[in-house]
Amino acid sequence: MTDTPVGAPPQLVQLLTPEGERVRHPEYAFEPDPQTLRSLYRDLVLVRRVDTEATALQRQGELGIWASLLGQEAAQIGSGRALRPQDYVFPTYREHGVAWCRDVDPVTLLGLYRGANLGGWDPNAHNFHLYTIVIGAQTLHATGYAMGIQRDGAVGTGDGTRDAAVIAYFGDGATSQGDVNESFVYASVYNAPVVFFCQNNQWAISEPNERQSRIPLYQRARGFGFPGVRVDGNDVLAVYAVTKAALDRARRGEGPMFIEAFTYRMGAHTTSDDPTRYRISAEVEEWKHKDPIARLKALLSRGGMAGADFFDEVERDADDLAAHVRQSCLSMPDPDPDDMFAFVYHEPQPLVQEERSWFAEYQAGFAPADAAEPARDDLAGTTQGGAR
Amino acid sequence: MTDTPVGAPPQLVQLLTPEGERVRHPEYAFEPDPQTLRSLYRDLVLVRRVDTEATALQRQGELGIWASLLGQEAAQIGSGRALRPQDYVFPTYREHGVAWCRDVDPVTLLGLYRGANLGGWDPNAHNFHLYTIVIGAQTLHATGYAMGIQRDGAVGTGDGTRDAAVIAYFGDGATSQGDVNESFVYASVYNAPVVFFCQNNQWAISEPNERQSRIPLYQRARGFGFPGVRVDGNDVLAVYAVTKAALDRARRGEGPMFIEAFTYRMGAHTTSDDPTRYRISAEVEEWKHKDPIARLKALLSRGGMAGADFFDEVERDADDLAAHVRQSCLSMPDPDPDDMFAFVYHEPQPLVQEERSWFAEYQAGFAPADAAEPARDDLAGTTQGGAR
Amino acid sequence: MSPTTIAKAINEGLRAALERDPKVLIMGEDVGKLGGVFRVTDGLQKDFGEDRVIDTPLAESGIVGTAIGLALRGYRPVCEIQFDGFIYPAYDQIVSQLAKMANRSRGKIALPVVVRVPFGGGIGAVEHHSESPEAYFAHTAGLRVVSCSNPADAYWMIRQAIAADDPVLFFEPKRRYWEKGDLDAAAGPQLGLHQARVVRPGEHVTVAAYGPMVKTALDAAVAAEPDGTSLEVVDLRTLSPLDLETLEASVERTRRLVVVHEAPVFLGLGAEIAARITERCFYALEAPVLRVGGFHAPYPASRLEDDYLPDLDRVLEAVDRSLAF
Amino acid sequence: MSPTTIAKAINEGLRAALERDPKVLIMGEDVGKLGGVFRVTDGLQKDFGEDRVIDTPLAESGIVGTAIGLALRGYRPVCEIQFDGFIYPAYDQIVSQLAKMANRSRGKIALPVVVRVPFGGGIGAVEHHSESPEAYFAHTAGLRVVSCSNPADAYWMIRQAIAADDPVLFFEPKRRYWEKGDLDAAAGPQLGLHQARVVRPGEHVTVAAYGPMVKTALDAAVAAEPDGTSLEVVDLRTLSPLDLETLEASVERTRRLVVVHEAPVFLGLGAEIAARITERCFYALEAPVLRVGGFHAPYPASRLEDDYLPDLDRVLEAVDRSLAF
Ligand SMILES: Cc1ncc(C[n+]2csc(CCOP(=O)(O)OP(=O)(O)O)c2C)c(N)n1
Ligand SMILES: Cc1ncc(C[n+]2csc(CCOP(=O)(O)OP(=O)(O)O)c2C)c(N)n1
Ligand SMILES: [Mg+2]
Ligand SMILES: [Mg+2]
Repeated sequence: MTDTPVGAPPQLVQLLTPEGERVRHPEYAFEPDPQTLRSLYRDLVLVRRVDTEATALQRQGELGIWASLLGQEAAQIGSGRALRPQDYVFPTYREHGVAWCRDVDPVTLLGLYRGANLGGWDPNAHNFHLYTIVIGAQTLHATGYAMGIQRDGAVGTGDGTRDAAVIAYFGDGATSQGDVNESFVYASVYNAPVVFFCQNNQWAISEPNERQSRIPLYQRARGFGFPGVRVDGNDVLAVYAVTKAALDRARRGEGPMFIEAFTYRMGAHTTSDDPTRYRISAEVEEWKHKDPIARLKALLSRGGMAGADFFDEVERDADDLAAHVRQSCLSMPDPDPDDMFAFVYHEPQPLVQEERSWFAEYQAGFAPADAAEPARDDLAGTTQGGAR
Repeated sequence: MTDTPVGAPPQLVQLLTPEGERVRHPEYAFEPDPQTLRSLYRDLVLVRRVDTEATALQRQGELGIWASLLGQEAAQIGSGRALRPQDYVFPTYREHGVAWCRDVDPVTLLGLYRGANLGGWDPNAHNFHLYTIVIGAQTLHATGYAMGIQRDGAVGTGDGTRDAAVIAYFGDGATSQGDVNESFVYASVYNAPVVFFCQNNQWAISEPNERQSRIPLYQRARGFGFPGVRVDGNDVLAVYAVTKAALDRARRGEGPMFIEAFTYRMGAHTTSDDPTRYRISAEVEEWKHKDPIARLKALLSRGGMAGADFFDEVERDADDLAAHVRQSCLSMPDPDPDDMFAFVYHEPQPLVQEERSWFAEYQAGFAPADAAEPARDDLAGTTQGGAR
Repeated sequence: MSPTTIAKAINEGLRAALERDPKVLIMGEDVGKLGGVFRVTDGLQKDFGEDRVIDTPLAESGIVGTAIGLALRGYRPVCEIQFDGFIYPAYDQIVSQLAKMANRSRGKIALPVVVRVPFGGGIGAVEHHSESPEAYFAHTAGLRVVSCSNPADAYWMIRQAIAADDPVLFFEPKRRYWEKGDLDAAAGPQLGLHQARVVRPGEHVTVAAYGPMVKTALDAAVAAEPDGTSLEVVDLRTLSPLDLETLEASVERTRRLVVVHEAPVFLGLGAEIAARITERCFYALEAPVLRVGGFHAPYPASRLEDDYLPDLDRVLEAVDRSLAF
Repeated sequence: MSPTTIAKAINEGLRAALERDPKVLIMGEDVGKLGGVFRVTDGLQKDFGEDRVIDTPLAESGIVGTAIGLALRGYRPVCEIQFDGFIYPAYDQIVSQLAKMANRSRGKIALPVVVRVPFGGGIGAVEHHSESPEAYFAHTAGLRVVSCSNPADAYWMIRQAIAADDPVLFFEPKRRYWEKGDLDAAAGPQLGLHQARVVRPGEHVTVAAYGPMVKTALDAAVAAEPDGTSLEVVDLRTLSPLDLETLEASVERTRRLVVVHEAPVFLGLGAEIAARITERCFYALEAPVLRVGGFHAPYPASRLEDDYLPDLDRVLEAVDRSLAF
C-alpha cells in the first residue's frame, strides 16, 4: 500500500490574525482574560527589548556574538507560558524568550555570548537546561529526561502538580540531524512525555527550508507515529494553545508530539552573519506584516483592553530591563583563569590538578615582584614574560 | 493541523499467497511466463542451499560466523532480479541472495565470514558494493552514489540502458539509526534515484519491531515526503513487481521510495546467536507456513508449469553449487600477512612502509635457518620466538 | 572467595549496583532478554524489570544521548555499546556532551554515566568487532577511562565506575571474558579506580599493559625468566588519568619501559606514557620507552589477527631491543 | 607572485581544482550562496553551479556519508565541516567508512575525499568553535592529516589533498585565515603534501608546530634572539604521516625539541612526536622532548582563551626548561 504525502497545502493553527482579529479553530482554543493578554504582551515586548539591547551590546564589543530571537517572540513566549513549573526545558542557543518564562535573568544569558562562561545559570533552579550549541544534541537529552520522568512515576497520575513533561526546542535545520530523528524514535518507542518544538524560522543560516525537507516539517512526526501540528508561530495565543495541549497530552502519558511553529528569523542568523548575501529583503518585508507584537497590540487596543498608559508603562519597563541588562553586562566580572580547571571533573583528577598548579605558578611568575595583584594585562603583547 | 498516524491495519502488497494462489493488486502487477517463474524458483532454491551449506561450514569451523538469509530468499531474489545491470546495490551483511543476482560467486561471500578478507569481490565488476557491517552506514553511501548518477545525467533520459538507480538494503533495526534517517533527508531533498529496501525480518538480534517503531516501518517514508509501501517479503512476485516499479520511478527521475519487505528471519541472527533466549518457537512455526519457496513450488506444480524432473534438476544444481562452495571454501588460501599493510593507503605512507618492513623482517626471524619457508605455525604456542 | 570469570564478575557488579541504588539503570542493544551478546547483563532484566534494564532502539547516539538525559533527571545509567567498533555513532554525544557538561555547567551538573565497551581483538570476529578505541576517549578531557584485566578488578572497577560522579568509559577485554580468577565480593576493593598495580615484580624491564594485554605481558615475563630476564609487569588499569606514580616508581628501579596495547601504536596510550615517563625519568632511563601495539592499519581479517596483535614474542622482541640500548 | 590571505588562497585552490577536474565537488553547510561562514568557498557556487558546489542539509554524517557515495561513483568531493566541534557527528563515517574502505576492498576502491576543517581557537567564539581534534584522526589508519600555516602552503596543499587518492583531513588555521603571504600559483609547489619545512633555522632548540601555532613559534624565535637563544622552527605541515626525517635532522643538530599545538597535550600529536624522536635520537637528546599545548580541559569560555592557548611566553618557558636540562 503506497502512502504518498498529503498534497493539500498545510494549514496553520491560528487564533489571532496578523491584523489582530481573533479567529476560532476546531481543535485548539484559548480564551485568555485581558489581564493575561496584557501580560503576554508585556512578555513579548520585554524579550524583544532585551534582544535589541544584546544586539547593541555586541555591536559595541561587549558580547562576542549574539543570536537574536527577533521575530520569534510569540513562538517562545506562547510555548514558554504554557509550561508548568515541574516541566523541563531543553533549549537551543536562541530561546531567550523561553528563558524569560523560566525566570532566568536575561543577564545570565549574556555570559555565554560574552565569553565569560559556557552557560551561567543553574538548570535545576529553573528547570531550564543550559543552551546547547551542537545542533540537535539536546533533543536526545530531552527524551532521556522524559524517560526519567516516566521512571519517577510522574506522568499520567492525574496530579497536576506532579505530572511533568519535557519540551525540546530546535530549528528547522536541526530536523536533518541524525540525533533529532533518533530522539523521535526513542520518544515514540517509549511513549516518553516530550514535546518537540521546532521553530521553523525559514532559515538555517543561509539555507532555506528546501535544503532540509521537501514537505512541511510538522509532517515528519507521522513517519514516527506521533502527531505533528503546524501553528502560526507569530501568534502567541495559538502557540500557547497548541503547546498547552501537547504538554497536557504528554503529562497524561499519551506520548510525544511535534509542534512546528511557523515563524521567521527577522534578523541575521547571529551578529556574525550577513543575510543580504542569501535572502531578498522583500521576504523580510512581507514577514514584517505578520509581526507577533503588532497583532497583539492591535487586539488589545481595538478591544479596549489596554490604552496608551499601559503601552507606555510596558515601554518603561522594557527600558528599565534593558538598562539593567546593559549595566549588569558591563559590570560582569571576567572569569577567573582557574575556572578553566575547576569544573572539568567532579572528583579529583591528577592531570588536571598538575596543570592547574603549574598554571597558577606560571601566572604568578608574571606578577611584578612588588605587586600583590597579577598584572598580566601589562604584559600582553610584550615579547618576554615575567616567568622567564 | 494535527496529523495522527493512520489507524487502519497495514496491508501487504501480495501477488502470490502462501498457498500458492495468484492474486491481483490494483497498483502492482507481474505476469511472468513459466520460464521466468521456474528461473525464480531455481534462484530461491539455490541461494537457500548455499546458505545451508555456509551454516554447515560454520558449524564445522570453516567460517568464523555466518549470517543466514533463511526465510528472506524471496525478498532478496525478487528485488535483485528487478535490477538492471547499470543499477548499483548497497547491501548489508545478509544480502547473499542479491549477490547471487549480481553474479557474485557465493564463495566470494564466504571470505569475509571465514576471516580471509574483509570483502572479496570487486564492487564495480558487479555493481554490488561490499558488505557494510556498521548498521545503516551504507544508506548514505547509496544516496551519495545516487547523487552521482544524477550528476552524470544518467537519470530521466528515457534511455533504458543508461538511466540508473541505486538500491540500499537495510534491516528493521537499522531504521532507528541516525544515518538511515539522514539518508532519507538527503535523498528526498535532492530527489536522488535511490530505493530504500528494508527487509523487516521482525527481529534486530533479540529485539522485536516494537523496540524500533510503533508504527509500520514503511510509514517512516511519509515523514520525509516520499512514498513507502509494504510488500509481502515472502512473495517473490510481489517483491519483484514493487521493486521494479520503484526502480523505474527512480530511473525516471521521480525520486526515492521506501519498500518494506515484510518477512521473517527463520534462523538465528547469526551462527553466534541463540534465539531460544528471546523468541517462542510458535512464531517460527507460524512463519513456516509462509515459506517463500513452498508457495512458488505450489504455483508451478498446480499450474503444470514444472514437474518432478524440473524440481529434481534444481535440487541437483543446488547440490552441485553447494559442493562447489564447500570445495572452494576449504581450499581458500589463508591471506598473506603482508596484506595487512598493502591496502591501507593507495599512495605510499612511510609509517605503514616502516611497519611493513619491520614485520617482514620480524617474521623472517621465525624461519628456521635451513628452511626457505617461514614456519610460524610450528612456533605457535611456544614461549620463545625465533627472533630472540 | 570463589573463582569466577570476568564476564560474570561484571554481571555481579552490575547486579550489586542495581540492588543498592534504585537510580542505577542498564541500557543498550539486546541487554534485556538476551543478556547482551556476551551475556554480561544476563538475568538482570528478569530481576530488575524492563524499566531498569532497557533494551534500546538500534542507535548508539540515542543510547548515550538519552542516558545523558536520564542522568540529568538523577539516574545513573550504565550503557552497553555492543562492540568497540559501534561506539563511533555516539562519538558526538560522548565528546561534546557527556565529557563537557560538568565543565559547561560550572559543576552544577554531574553526569554519572558509565559506557561499557567490550574491546579488543582475538575472538575471530568480522570487521568492527575487534577494535581498541580507548585513545580517542583518553584524549578527551572530562572523561575517565579505565580497563580491567581480571575478575576481581572487573567487579570492583565497574562498581567504582558506577559510583563515580564523572562519566567513565569502561573498556572490557572481551577475549578474556571467560578467563577465571578469584573474586571476594565481601571484602572491599584493594585499589581506587585510578590506581595501577604491579602485578609481577621484576628487575630488568618494566612492561606496562592494560586490559587483554596484561595476560600477554605476564606470559612474556614467565617466558623471559629462564633467560635470566626479569620483567616487572604493571597493569595500568586506568588510562585517563594515568597512574604515573606507580609507573615512575617502577621505571626508576628498572630503568627501562615497554608499553603494550592492542591499539595502533601511533598516538596510542603508549605515546603519552612514553612522553611523560621520559620527562619524569629522563636521567634514569637507559633506553627509550618502547612500544608494542597494533599496526597503523585497520584491524585485519581475523585470519591475520594473530599477526596483527601483539603477542608474547613481540613483547620479548621489544624487551630485547630495550636491553640492547 | 602576489600577496593573499590563507582563506583566499584556499578559495583559489578550490577554484583551480574545480576548473581542472569536472569530478571535483564542494559540499557542506552554507558553502553555496553564503560562500561558507568564513567565505572560503565564496563565489564558487555562482561560477560552478549548484550541482558542483552543494549546500547540504544540516547533518554532518550525511555530508561525509554521501561524499563517500559520490566518490564511489567517481567524484572527488571536498567537504567543509563548518567548525571543528561539529565534525563529531560524522565521526563514524570518517573512522569506520572513509578511513577503512580502501583496505576493506583490498585497494579496489579509492575514496579521494577531502574533509576541510577550520580548526583551533583564538577567535573569541562560543563553545565548540575553537577545538583542535586532529589527534582523533591522526590515530586513525587510512586517513591522511595535514595542516597549513601560510597562504602558499594553503593553496598548494589543498590542491595536493584533492589530487590524492586517499582521504585527507585538511585542518585550516581559522584564526590565521586573514593573514597575508605571497602566493605564486604559476610556479609549482615547493614540497610534497607530506613534507615538513624548516621555516627558521636555528641552533639551540628545535620548536615544532603546525597550523596556527607556527606563527606563535616564529614569534617566540624572534623574542628569544636578543637573549642569545637561537630557535629552529619546523612547520610540521603533515600530521599523519609525520615527516620524521626533517625533524630528526633538526634535533640531531639542536639536541632539544619542544612541540607546540593548541590541542590538549595529553595524547596530542606532541606525544607521538616525543615518543618517536626520543627513540630515534635517544643518545643525541640533551633534554626530554617537551610539549606545550592545551590543558586537559574543554576549551574554555573565550575570555579565558588567551590563558588556555599556548602563546609565545609558554613556548619560551618550555624552551627554558629544555635548556635547563
Ligand atoms: C552539529 C552542528 N553543525 C553545525 C553547526 C553550525 N550552525 C550553528 S546554527 C546553524 C543553523 C541552525 O539552523 P536551525 O536549526 O534552523 O536553527 P536557527 O539557527 O535557525 O534557529 C548551524 C549550521 C552547529 N552548531 N552544530
Ligand atoms: C552501528 C551498529 N551497532 C550495532 C551493531 C551490532 N549489530 C549487528 S546486526 C544488529 C541487528 C541488526 O538488525 P536489523 O537492522 O533488523 O538487521 P538484521 O540483522 O535483522 O538483518 C546489531 C545490533 C552494528 N553492526 N552496528
Ligand atoms: Mg532556522
Ligand atoms: Mg531485522
